[in-house]
Order: sequence, then C-alpha cells, then structure tokens
Amino acid sequence: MPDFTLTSAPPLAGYDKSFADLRLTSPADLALVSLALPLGGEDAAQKAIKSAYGAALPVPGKSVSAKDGARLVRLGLDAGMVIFTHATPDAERVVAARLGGAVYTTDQTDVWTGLELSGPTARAALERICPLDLHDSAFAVNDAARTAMEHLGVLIIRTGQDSFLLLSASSSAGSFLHAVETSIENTI
Amino acid sequence: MTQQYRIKGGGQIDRSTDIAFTFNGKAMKGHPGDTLASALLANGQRLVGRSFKYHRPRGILTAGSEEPNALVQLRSGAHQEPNTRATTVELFEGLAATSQNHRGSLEFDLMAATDLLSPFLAAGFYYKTFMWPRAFWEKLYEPVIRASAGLGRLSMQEDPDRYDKGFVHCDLLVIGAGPAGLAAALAAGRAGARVILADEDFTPGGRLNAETLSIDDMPGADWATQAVAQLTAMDNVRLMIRSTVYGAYDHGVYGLLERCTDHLPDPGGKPRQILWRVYSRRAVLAAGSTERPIAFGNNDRPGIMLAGAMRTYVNRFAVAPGQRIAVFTNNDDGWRTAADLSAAGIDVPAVIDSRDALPPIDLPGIRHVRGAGVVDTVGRKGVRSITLTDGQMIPVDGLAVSGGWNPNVHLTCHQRGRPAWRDDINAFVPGGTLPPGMAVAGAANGALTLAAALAEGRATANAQIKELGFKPSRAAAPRAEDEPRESAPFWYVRESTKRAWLDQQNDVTVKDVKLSYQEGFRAVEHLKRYTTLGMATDQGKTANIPALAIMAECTGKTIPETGTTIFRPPYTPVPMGALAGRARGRDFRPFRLTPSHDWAKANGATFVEAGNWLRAQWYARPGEQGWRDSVDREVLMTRKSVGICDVTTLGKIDIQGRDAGAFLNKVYCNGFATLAVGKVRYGLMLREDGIAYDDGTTARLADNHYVMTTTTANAVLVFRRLEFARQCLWPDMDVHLISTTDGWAQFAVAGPNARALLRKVVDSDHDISNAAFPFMGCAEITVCGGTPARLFRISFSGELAFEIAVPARFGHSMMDVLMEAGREFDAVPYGTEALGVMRIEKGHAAGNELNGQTTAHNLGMGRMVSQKKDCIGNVLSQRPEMIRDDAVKLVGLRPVNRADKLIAGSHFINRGDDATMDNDQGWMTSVAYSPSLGHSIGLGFVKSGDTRQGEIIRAVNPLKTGEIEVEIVSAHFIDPEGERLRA
Amino acid sequence: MRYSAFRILREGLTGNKGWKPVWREPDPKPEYDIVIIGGGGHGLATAYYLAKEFGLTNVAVLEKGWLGSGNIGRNTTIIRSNYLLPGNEPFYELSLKLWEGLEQDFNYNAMVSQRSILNLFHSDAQRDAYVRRGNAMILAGADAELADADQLRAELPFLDFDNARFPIKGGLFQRRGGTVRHDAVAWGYARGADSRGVDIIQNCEVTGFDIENGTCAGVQTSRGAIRARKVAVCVAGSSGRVMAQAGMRLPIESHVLQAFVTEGLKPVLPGVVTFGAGHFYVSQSDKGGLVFGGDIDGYNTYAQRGNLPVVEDVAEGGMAIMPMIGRARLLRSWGGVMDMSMDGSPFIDKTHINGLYFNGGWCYGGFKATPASGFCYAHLLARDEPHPTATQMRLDRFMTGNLIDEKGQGNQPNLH
Amino acid sequence: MIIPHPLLGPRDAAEFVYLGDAALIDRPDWQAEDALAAFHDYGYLRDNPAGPHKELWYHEQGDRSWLVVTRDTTTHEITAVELARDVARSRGRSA
Repeated sequence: MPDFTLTSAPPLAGYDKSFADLRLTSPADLALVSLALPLGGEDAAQKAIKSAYGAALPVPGKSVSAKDGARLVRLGLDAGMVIFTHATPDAERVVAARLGGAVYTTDQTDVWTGLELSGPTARAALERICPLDLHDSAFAVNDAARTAMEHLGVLIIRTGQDSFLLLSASSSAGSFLHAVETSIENTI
Repeated sequence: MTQQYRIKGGGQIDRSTDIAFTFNGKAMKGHPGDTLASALLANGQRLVGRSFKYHRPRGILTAGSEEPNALVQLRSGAHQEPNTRATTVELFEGLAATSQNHRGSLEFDLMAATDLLSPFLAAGFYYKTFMWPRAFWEKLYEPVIRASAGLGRLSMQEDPDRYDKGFVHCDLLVIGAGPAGLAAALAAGRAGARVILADEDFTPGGRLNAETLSIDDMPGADWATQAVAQLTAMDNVRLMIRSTVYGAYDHGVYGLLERCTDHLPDPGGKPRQILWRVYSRRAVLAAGSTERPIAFGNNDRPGIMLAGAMRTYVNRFAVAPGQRIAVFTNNDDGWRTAADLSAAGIDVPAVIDSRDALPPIDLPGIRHVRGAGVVDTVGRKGVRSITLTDGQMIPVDGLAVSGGWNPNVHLTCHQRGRPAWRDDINAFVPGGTLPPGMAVAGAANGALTLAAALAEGRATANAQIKELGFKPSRAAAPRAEDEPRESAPFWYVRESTKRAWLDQQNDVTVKDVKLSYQEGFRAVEHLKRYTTLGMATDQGKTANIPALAIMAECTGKTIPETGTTIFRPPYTPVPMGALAGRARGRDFRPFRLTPSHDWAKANGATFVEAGNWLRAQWYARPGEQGWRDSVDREVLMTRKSVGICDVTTLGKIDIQGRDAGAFLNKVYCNGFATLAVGKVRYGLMLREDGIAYDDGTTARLADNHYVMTTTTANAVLVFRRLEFARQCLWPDMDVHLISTTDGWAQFAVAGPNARALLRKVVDSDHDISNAAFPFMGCAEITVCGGTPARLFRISFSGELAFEIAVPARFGHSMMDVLMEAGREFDAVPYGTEALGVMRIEKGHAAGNELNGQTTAHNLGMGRMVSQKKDCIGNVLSQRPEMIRDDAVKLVGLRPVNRADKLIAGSHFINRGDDATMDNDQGWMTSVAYSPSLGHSIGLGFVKSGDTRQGEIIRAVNPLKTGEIEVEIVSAHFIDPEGERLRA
Repeated sequence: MRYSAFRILREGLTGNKGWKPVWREPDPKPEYDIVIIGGGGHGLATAYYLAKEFGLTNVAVLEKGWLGSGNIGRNTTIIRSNYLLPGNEPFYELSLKLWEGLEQDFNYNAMVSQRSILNLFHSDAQRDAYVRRGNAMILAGADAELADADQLRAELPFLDFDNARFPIKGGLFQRRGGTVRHDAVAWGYARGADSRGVDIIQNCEVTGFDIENGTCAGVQTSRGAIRARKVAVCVAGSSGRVMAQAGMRLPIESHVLQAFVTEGLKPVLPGVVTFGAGHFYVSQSDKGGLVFGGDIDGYNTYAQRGNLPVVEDVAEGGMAIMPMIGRARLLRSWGGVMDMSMDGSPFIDKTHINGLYFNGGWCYGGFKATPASGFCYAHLLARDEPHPTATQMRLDRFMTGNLIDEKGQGNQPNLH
Repeated sequence: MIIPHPLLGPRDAAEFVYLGDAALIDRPDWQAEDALAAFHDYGYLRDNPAGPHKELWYHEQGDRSWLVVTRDTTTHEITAVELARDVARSRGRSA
C-alpha cells in the first residue's frame, strides 16, 4: 500500500442548481480525449474510429452519438474529441487502446470543466453570452462549436432541443460558472 | 400642483393613475404614458435648463431623442444621470429631476451674465486670446473655462446599476416601428423571415401616435396597436421597444441599446440596460425624419417649439404647450400643426408662412400671414410675443416652427456613405452607397407622407427577404392617404437683426456661421470645428442642415456641394456602463486559479496576478513581520531542504506526430533533432525578426510525442505561433498541437531533499535515483498507488529539483500529499517571490529580461542560435547592429556597499560620466534580496557587459533614490558550476 | 493680423466685421522649391518651420481635402514625451518643448494644457519597466515622477483601488504632459505658414510623381502638374497609397484607431490617465467631454471607421479603472487611419529617389510629435541632413537591425 | 465584422486574431545568397494595398485554423476565405 492517496476534486464537481424552468448541472465523470488525425492517415483514422465507436467523426461543427454513450465531436479538419463518462484518470489510454494507434490522442478531461444547461429558456439565457446563432435553423441538435463567452473559450454542444453542454477551461471554472449563472439570473 | 395644461380628453395616457415626480424639488404629477417633458409641460414648467455658452434660458424644443435643450439631471446619489433628455424619459413614480448648468437657481442663473458679453465671445474667440502671460492659460484662464464648460455632473461614485450584453440574429432587422417599419415587419414576418423590429420609443407606432391620420379606416395609433399585436403573435418576430439601433457596423452587425429598467423606480436586481449586438442578413432602416427649425431673432426662447413636436404633445400626451400659439412654417406640414392645436382648443392667432401661397388646408378663423417671417421674440423665460417682418407684434405664449423635415439618414452613413440632396423635399436622403444589406424605407428615405411610407415599408421588406429566398405574403397592404407636404427652402429670416440660433445647446448663431465664412473656415468640417456647431449632445440633429444651408449661401455653392459633416456612431449617446456590460470590477476579466489555490488560501498565501492567473506570491506564517520574512524563509528552506511551488501556470503544449521532432527543430533556435526519448531540453524561441521571444523546456515522452512548456505569459501566443508554423510555413508536416496547460497540476519540488521527498510519493516501480533519472530526464510514471503522473528533472532554482505533474483534479490533494510527505524535511511551500529570488540568484532570464527587445546575443545565448539549420529567427538575428560586440549583455550586479538596495529600472552610467542618455550603459532588469548571500543582487544589461566583470559602475535612479555603485559580476550568484542541480 | 484680447474687444464693439481670413486660397504655381504633400499637422508644421526657421518660403502644401482633415483632426489630443529609447525620447522631448512655446510662437491659442499624464501600473514587472522608462526620460532631460498607490489614491480618489481585477500599484507621471486643442494646431501652423508666403492649396490631390532617372522633379495633381526641387511626402494614414505611386513598398501597414468622446460633463478628470492592464486612456476636454481611446482595431484598413468589439473593449477598460463613468454617455466615435510601422516608431528620411523625402509611420502617436516632426523634417529638407534628435528615424533601420521598438512587439504592426 | 469560415460558416471576427498580409506564408529560403535581404523584405515591407488584401486570420476561439481572407481594405467587404494550409500548399510550401 502506498503511504499516500490522492483524491479527485474537479472544479465544479457536484454542482446542480435549478432556476425557474432551467437546470444547470456539472456532469459527473465527464471524460474528454482529443483526437488528431495523422496527416495522410485520415482514412485509416476514420476507419479506426468507426470500428471503435460505430460512427466516424462527422464534419466540422457537428457531433454524433456513438457506441457506449460516447459522443464524437469534430472540431476542425484534423481534430476531434470523444466525450464519454469515465471516472478514472486513464481516459486517454482507454481511447487510445480502442483506436490502435491510428489516431493521436491527448487526455483533455482535466483541461475542461463542463456545465449542462437545460430547460425551455436555455437559449434566452445563452443569448446574453454566446455570440453564435443558436436558433434551430442555425444550430441544430448535435451541432458543436467553439467560441468565446465573457472572455472565456467555450465549446458548446447542443445535446437536445432544450439542452446544451458547455465546456470551458478548468482553471477558470469559477468565472465560467459565474458567467452562466448571471445570464440565467438576468433572464429568468 | 395641478396639471393645468392637460387637455381634457384623448392622448395615450392613463388618467386613472397619477405619477408623482419632482423637478428641482417641486412636486408635480403626471400619468402613465407621459414623458418627463410632457409631464413638465402639463404642469406649466416651460423653463427647463440653460444653454452651454451664454446660459440662455432653455425650454423644450422637440418631443424626441433629437432634443438639444431639455436636458436634466435624472435621479440622485450614485444613480445620478447627467444630460438626460426630458423628451425621452418615461415618467415613473418618484422620479426626481433637476436642471443643470447654472449657478444659483435655474430662474436666476448668475452665469447668464455671459450673454451680455456675447459680442466678445463669438465663434473661435478663444483661439485669439488667453495667450499672455504664458503661465496664465493653465493657472487662470483654463480653469475658469473648464469650470463653466460641461453641462451635467457625474456623481463620482461607482455606477450602482448592472448592465448586460447579448447577441441576437435575424434575417431582417427593421429599425423603427413607425408606419414604414411596421409595414416592413408585417410583410417580412408574414413571409416567415426571422425579424427583429426595434424602436427607441416605449410605444411603437412612431409618428402615428402623434398624428390624427387614419389607416385602414381607423386612427393611425389604433392601427399601430393592432399591427403590434399581430407581430407579437408571430414566433418569428421579435419586437424590441425602448431599443435604439445606434450603429451600423461591418457585415450586417448593428449595435442596439435596450433600456430595460430606466422607466422603473428601481431595476429590481435586473440589468438596467442591455447592449445587443444584432447580426442581420438584411436590414430596413425606417427611422423616420426629424423636423428642423427656422432661424430668426431670439428664436431660442422657451415656448418656441418644433411644430411637429407640438402635435405630439397635443395628440399623444394630451398636453397643451401653450394657450395661444402661433405657427411659423415654410411648408404644408406646419398647417397641420395649426389644425391640430386649434382642434384641441388652443388659440392659434396666426400661421406665418414664408411662402407667398394659398393655404394648403382651410382653417377658418386662423389668420394667414403670407410670405412673411418672424424677426424677433420677447420673453426672457418664455416667449411672450413675436414680431413679424412687417413689424406687427403678436402676443403669444407659444410658437410652433417648422422648417421642413430631414430624413434620418444617420445609419446609412455610418460606413462613410454620403447622403444625396433632393430638391423636391429640400433635404438630404440616403445616398447611393448604403451599408451592405441595408435598404431604407419611409420618411427616412424621403417618403414623407403616410401612404407612401406604408407602401415603401412593405415593398422594401419584400424586396429584401426575396433576396434571402422568402416568398412575400399576399396579405393586403394597409390603406391610407398622403397628406399635403409641399415645402419651399427657407432657412433663416434675413431681416432679423437679433441673434438667431442654429445650435441652441452650444449657442451657435447665424452670425457665427457668417463669421466662420469670413475668417476662411468654409469647409463644412471647418465650420463645425470652428463654431462647435453640431458638437453638442444632440450632435446637431436639428441644427446642422440650416447652418450648412447658410454656409452654402455665403460661398455661393449649392447645399449638396457644401456637403454634410460625417455621421458617426452612436445615433444617440450610449452609457459607458452599457458598453462595458458585465466586465467591470472583479469581473473585468476571468480568474484562472491553480489547482492548489484553495490549499494556498488556507495556508496564508498572498496572491498576485499573472495575466488572468492568480498565483501564490508568498505564504505568511504567524509571527512574520512582513513579506520579506516569508520570502527569505521560503528561499532558505528550499535551498537547505526542500520547497514546493505550484507551477501549473506555465504553458503546456502536447505535440504529437511523425514530424514533431523536425518541427521543434524549426521553432526553437537551438538544436532539437537529437533529443532522446526520456529527455528534456531547454529551448529558446526567437521571433522571425531575431529577437528572443520565449523560453522553456520540451520533453520527449515517446518517439512521436513531446510536451513543450512555455512561460506563463506567452502560453497562448506561443501556441498561436506554433499553429502558424504548422499550417502556413510547413503545411505538410505531420504535427498536432493540443494545449494541456489546465489539464496537469504541476509542482516544482526543489532542494537537496527533493528526491527523498518524491521517493515517498512516486510509486516504487519507478527509479528516480540520479543514475536512473539524471538531470534533464523525464518519464511518465504513477504516484500514490497508480495515479498517472509525469516527472521532469528540471530546475529553475538551481537546486536538485523535479517538476511533477498529475491530472488537475488531483492537484489540491497532491499539494497536501507533497506537504505531508515533506513534513519530515520541514518542506515549505514557496510562492512566486521566492521563485523569483532563486532564479535571479541562479541568473536565469525571465520576463524582465525576455522583454521583446533583447536578442540571444544580449542574453549571452548567442551561440545557441544555430546557423546550421532553418529555424525561425536565425537569419534576421544576424543583422549587423544586432550582433555588435558592444551590445548590451546580461550580467549580474551587486552593490559595492552591500547594505545598498538595488532598484530595477536603474540605468548604468560609468564613473565620472554625466548621467545623460548619451552616456547610458544599460539598465537593471531584475533585483532581489538574496537571503543566501545576505545582500541585494540584480541582473541587468550592460554594454559589453560580458567583458567587464569586476568593473564598478553607477546604478542611477533619478526617479527616486539617486544612485549607488555596483559591481558587474557573473549572473550565476549561486552554484555557478551547477553541481547542486545534478546531485 | 495679430490676435490679442484688445483685438477681440475692438472687433466685438464693431460687430466683428474686421476679422480677416486666416489663410489665403491661392492657386498652385507651376513650380516651387519644395512641395509638401499633405496639409495635416505635420505637413503644415513642416511648412511653418521651413519658412520661419530656415527662410524657405517658396513652398506649397498640397492637401487633397480641407486642411487639417487628416489625423490632426481626429485624435485624442495628448502630448507627452514619456518614451524609453534613445532613438525616440530626445525627439519627443524636443516636441514637448516646442509645444510649451508654441502659442506665443505662432500667435494662436491652441490651448496647450500641461495637465499631466499618468500611466498606471498593476504589477511589479510593469513597475520595473516604468522605472526604467522614467529614468530614461530624466536622463534625456524630460520630467518623470513615480507615484505609489497611496499617492494616487490621494490625488485621483475616483480610481478603482478597492475592487479592481488588476489592482493599481502605482503610476508614472509626466506632469508636463497633457492635451492640446488639436484643430487649432493645424489652423495655427497654417496661419503662420500662410502669412510667411507658403501656399496652402486645399482640394488638391496628388495623383503621381514625376520621377526620371531616379530623381523626383515634381508631382501631378488634380489641379495640374507642379514642379519642385524637393518633394516632401507627409501623409501619415495614406503613406502606403501615396508612396505606391513612387513605386515604393514601405515598412508600414494602415490600421484604424477609434476614438471616442462623451457628452459634456462638469470637471471630472485632472489630467490624462492610461490603464495598464487593458486598453484605455482618457482625458477631459475644455468643453467637458471625456475623450478616450484604446487599442487599434487590428486589421489593415483605409476606412476611417472601426467595429464594435474594440468599442466594447475600450469601455471595459474605462469601467475597470473608473467605474464612476458608467452613467456618462458616449456621444461620438470616430476612426483615424494610422501608419503602423514595423517597430512602432516613425520615419523622417530621404528615400532612394533623389528629391523625394518621406515622413510617416507615426502609428497612433503622431499628434504629440507634430511640432518636432515639422521641425526635424524642415531641417532635413533645408539641410539634407537629419536633425540630431531624429537620426535613427531611418527607413533602412530594419536592414541594419537598429530597431526602435518601444513595446518589444517585433515586426507585427498591429501590436505596437 | 463577420468572417465566413470555409468549414464553420459565418463567425464574428472577434473570435479571430489578425496577423497581416498573407505574403507572410512565403517565407524565404534561409540558405539563399541574399537571404538577409529576402528576410528583410519578407519581414518588413508590405504592399499595404487600398483595395483587396489577402490576409491571415487565426480562429483562436474556434477551430484553430489559420485562414487567408481576401478583404477590401477600403470597404471591408470579404470576397474569399480559404484555409491557409491549402494556400500554403498551393504556393509550394509542401517541400
């Protein structure tokens, strides 16, 4: 037995709050692993992703629900991310093992912090900080985009008609939460 | 006080409810639906303020946002809001307004004496005097001028209200909810386009609310209400009232200010205003038109009002602006004012028409004075009579003036478009070059009559949305008739010998314009700048066109040849608070916190900003007298045993790919081709111009996998540059970059006992002995029973040191563990101050040395810059002036008198030389008190410093403390051979 | 006509009928000794000093619009000499000294107001840099004063000392810095040059250079050809466009800097204040408006207008240091096109073409330089050698590596 | 301003960082005879046109792509947007 043990304490762990018809939560055990498609090896990489997850990376700006509750997000031409629920700090190894070296993987779990905003007026709240057009016709369910909100980089994914997953840097989690909460309070 | 000027019936006010308010402390009452201006008029308060320069009594000139005169201080205390237009303030319970720009009371302003001196205060007088004696300008003249300038007063307290921002998107933005705007929004809304309809007023309808015109056989105001109801029922239409579109920016972006709670006594915790950025694919500007006055002698008295505004007060607010009101007009529209005033029971003694023509409307009982004008008026605090060109005097208590209407072209010109002149309406209309995506409809486009405006609004919206692929709806167009709108150009009454005002706020008269011409200030911009015409809070919305018509007359040019000044955002003024939104105080920028932040907070840390990061600066222990005590202890204990510092803020970039090594060899100036797996190397990055840019270490974790560290300050910038190199310079390298700065909690563990401490934490299957894991080694390991970690044997302090990284979620716990494991060694946490002391003791360059102005040559690292490979910056780093032998070099410095304290920013001067810039030998970059050496030490750049060790020079600091003598020494104050870090 | 209080009195009593045009409106002559292209502040100052200091009056200033229509007419009116580097500081100190005697020199009240300029700092590293700079200023004969947070609190109590994201740790004052009524500078120089015989020709656009065998012998204009022994370009903001007509590429990009003014307010601010942790600087005009600005928009442009993100960024900076301006309203914004040079410093130099001279690259700091720029350019034109304070403002300095990079941002103009 | 990203559609220019003339892609050969002069011209001289300008923008708050945007410096009208990597390849930077 080691002399010391480490305990995990992600920045917004356990956050869950309701505001009128809105609910804001920090999803537990959200694991994120970035995928980089090797130059010249894109087809092989996509094949590996498809066989591992039952779906290839969609086009940039889209995400897709894949096997085992994972979500594949395409962030750029040669970059994507797999998001899944996984508690232990070995998410990258898990993904790398599934992809068999066809894709460069980097653990991003601790780089980001997540907030899920859901409820009928979610869009109205986000309108105060999100420069993107979140109308159905412009940002459909499963669409994903990186942008900036209140001076913070944010990856926003529309996970449902009235629900959005927001990811931002873990070091500024407190400011990020403050920004989203303020938007909610200003609109409800 | 009773509302003695309230008309018995009609108007869009709720007579069933009283609203109490005060003006200059006087209690008054109004009704919901009133503006402050209409309520003041209802209570017979005609004198509202004082003008800027001559302190002339000022009343209410308009009924809208173009108001130059009726400016008040609204609210009190920290909520005090200067220069607020009474004509746009919605009345609320408890409203308190005071007048501004007077000494003594509003009625008896001591500064009104300046009016008597007006012959000596003509346009530009101040450029010609106040020059002697020289010192008097700043000591005497200017303070007096400043004290009398300005209108309202800031509270000087922090704005207590909150502001928000937002982003809205639409197919079609319709600006203005008057007849044209409503027709446009209805058309686009019915076709299914996403529409935003914005209006600055609190009641949509525009002039329909102020007129007695009919649409579809109902009163115009009722039609507007019905149209609004229809629009509100459409999901695809968003109606934004109290919302001013103030600027047209590139690519269909518009700035919009929504006033959310200004009409409430208290904002109730909600934002006072929201600054919206509107992203539109197309826009219809339906901003209406603004009436302009005619200039004549003493035309600035309270009670003299624009004719259309009189109609607004009578029809919309059911307020009589007077009991006996004459009309002075150059157009048919003035006659409608006479008709409406008369219908409201107000005595209209005469309509004076500058045109020698028959009346356009038959008004029995009202005298028509043809081809005449008003030359003068009487009444210090309110007009009492007017004198006509033929000398006859008419007693009145009000005068309605109409000089025609100017289309509100402002937004069409925000992208430097120029308006075009239309002779038939004697006004500027939008020119050929509009902001892309914008079309103009209704009065804003010169369609000054109702039927035309409605038709144009609908047709313009349909044309706009058709371009976007929508099919226009077939719903019937609203029906209305065009009212008479003939006009003849008439700008000022030539026969007037008295001063005739153009800009009533800034006190610019017809004579000033003529003087401007006389003195050669003839370009319209010269006119504006010389006389201050149009520079007041209303930006000359009512004043500019008559003034430039007069300049045109002087120069013999046409009005369009004379041109307008440039229309620039904002259309109406926007509070600074709204423009800043939430970004103020502690929320100015986000906070980035290190994983051990809470731990540090609980353990006496003082924090310091490093970019957006907060870092522990030092950890105070009970009994320590000041920060130096803490820092000295942290340094000494680290050097003696072991210290721990959170270095998470250093940028970390994960670099993978087949060409990652070759790529690093391009972006660092020193060689990286030979770095072995399991090793770390120091790297210096240059800009392409050869200046040292950033430094750090890069570790090779696997064949195709590296981790780069950058300085805290440059993490984002280095990443950006690397992406540039990857995508633009070497596009076919297989290299991939991911920032992992936030992902790893990283701690420096430094000091002779660092290894012993880490052995207790690192899982036992990893050998971290000096032999197995030497200086500049790296490895992916596990700690505390299997938690993945990264270990780097690198040292910034000069001690035996490691940096250990664990996933950030374990960072707080890791700090606990390291401290607990270090307890037997008396381990200390240390902050950025101790870190800084130790790096200066070791002679490492940091931000003060790598300041973007220094080269590797300056830093003593010139030989690192490889000339044997292609890398960013190596070619330009070899320019002759940058590699001179006598260039400044980084050296160490110590005070000759060891008790002296060095000051960063001191300059070096040779002994015996004068302290001048010509004799400057360099400067001190970083200083610290070295507890290890017991005196102050410094780093600095000295000319030829590398060859001057042992020389004594002067460190001068005339800014504060004079000078001291310092000795040039090696920058490596501690362990120059590097034995400790290899131990 | 000499201006004085007496003259104002006399004219006031006689209906202000005696005032004469401040400048003539001459037609261009076919030939001049020197043709200055650009009737902005620097061009007019050059003409003024050529006439006054060097006795050269056969000079024309060609202005494509109205005189003073360039950046002299759209700036934030600040004067200062708080530079760091030897290539700059003596020059700007010369400029400040010329400002100090300007009004008596040209008999026009440009309202030079040495109300002080204060650069706030918010970190130890910033303090160190300002100490270095302040000492450099003093070594060059200028004034500088370091203030700590307590001193500032006493002097400027309305700054946000207690709730700031980036606390104010102190500031560097230059008490002799301040503001000037910008248009009046152009008018004063124009009047002074005109009265000494210089032809100021408005609405005269240069459309080409007459260059033969490497020598420039004159210019083509919208009002005909004009020959000249020397042609002096002085068109900051349009340098790229004009010099392209001479076939030259420059170490300059054109960018827009927005500036802003609020509605008039009773006195709020004593001097000029700049924020050190964001982009914001502010002063209050004699008319009461808060005049402020911040960063350039950052993209190449010749359009004299900017966009919203910078407006908001500047307002954020303002609210960050003085949250009491929240209810002051922004009245007007404008944009000026800047010659952003590759190291942030200007050029006053000959070109490789005989008889063609270049003055430009002032970034957003040209206004304060107006007197010295005119003086040094006149010196160069009259004597064919640089003024001692402007010897480093050379076009070839990027080849030699003798950079004048005050901010240490390198060859990226939009960062200077 | 709005930049029509070739992959992601219209995005506010505030998400981007501006660098400058797209000629910065054409980095000279470090081994050429006149390398110093070539790097001087590359690093310091600009066409700075009043009119269409090909320029580099970096989508920092987005997909991290560098774009070559063709934008008129007198009107700000954007007429073309390409991935800088494609432009770099087409200008022969593949070697």
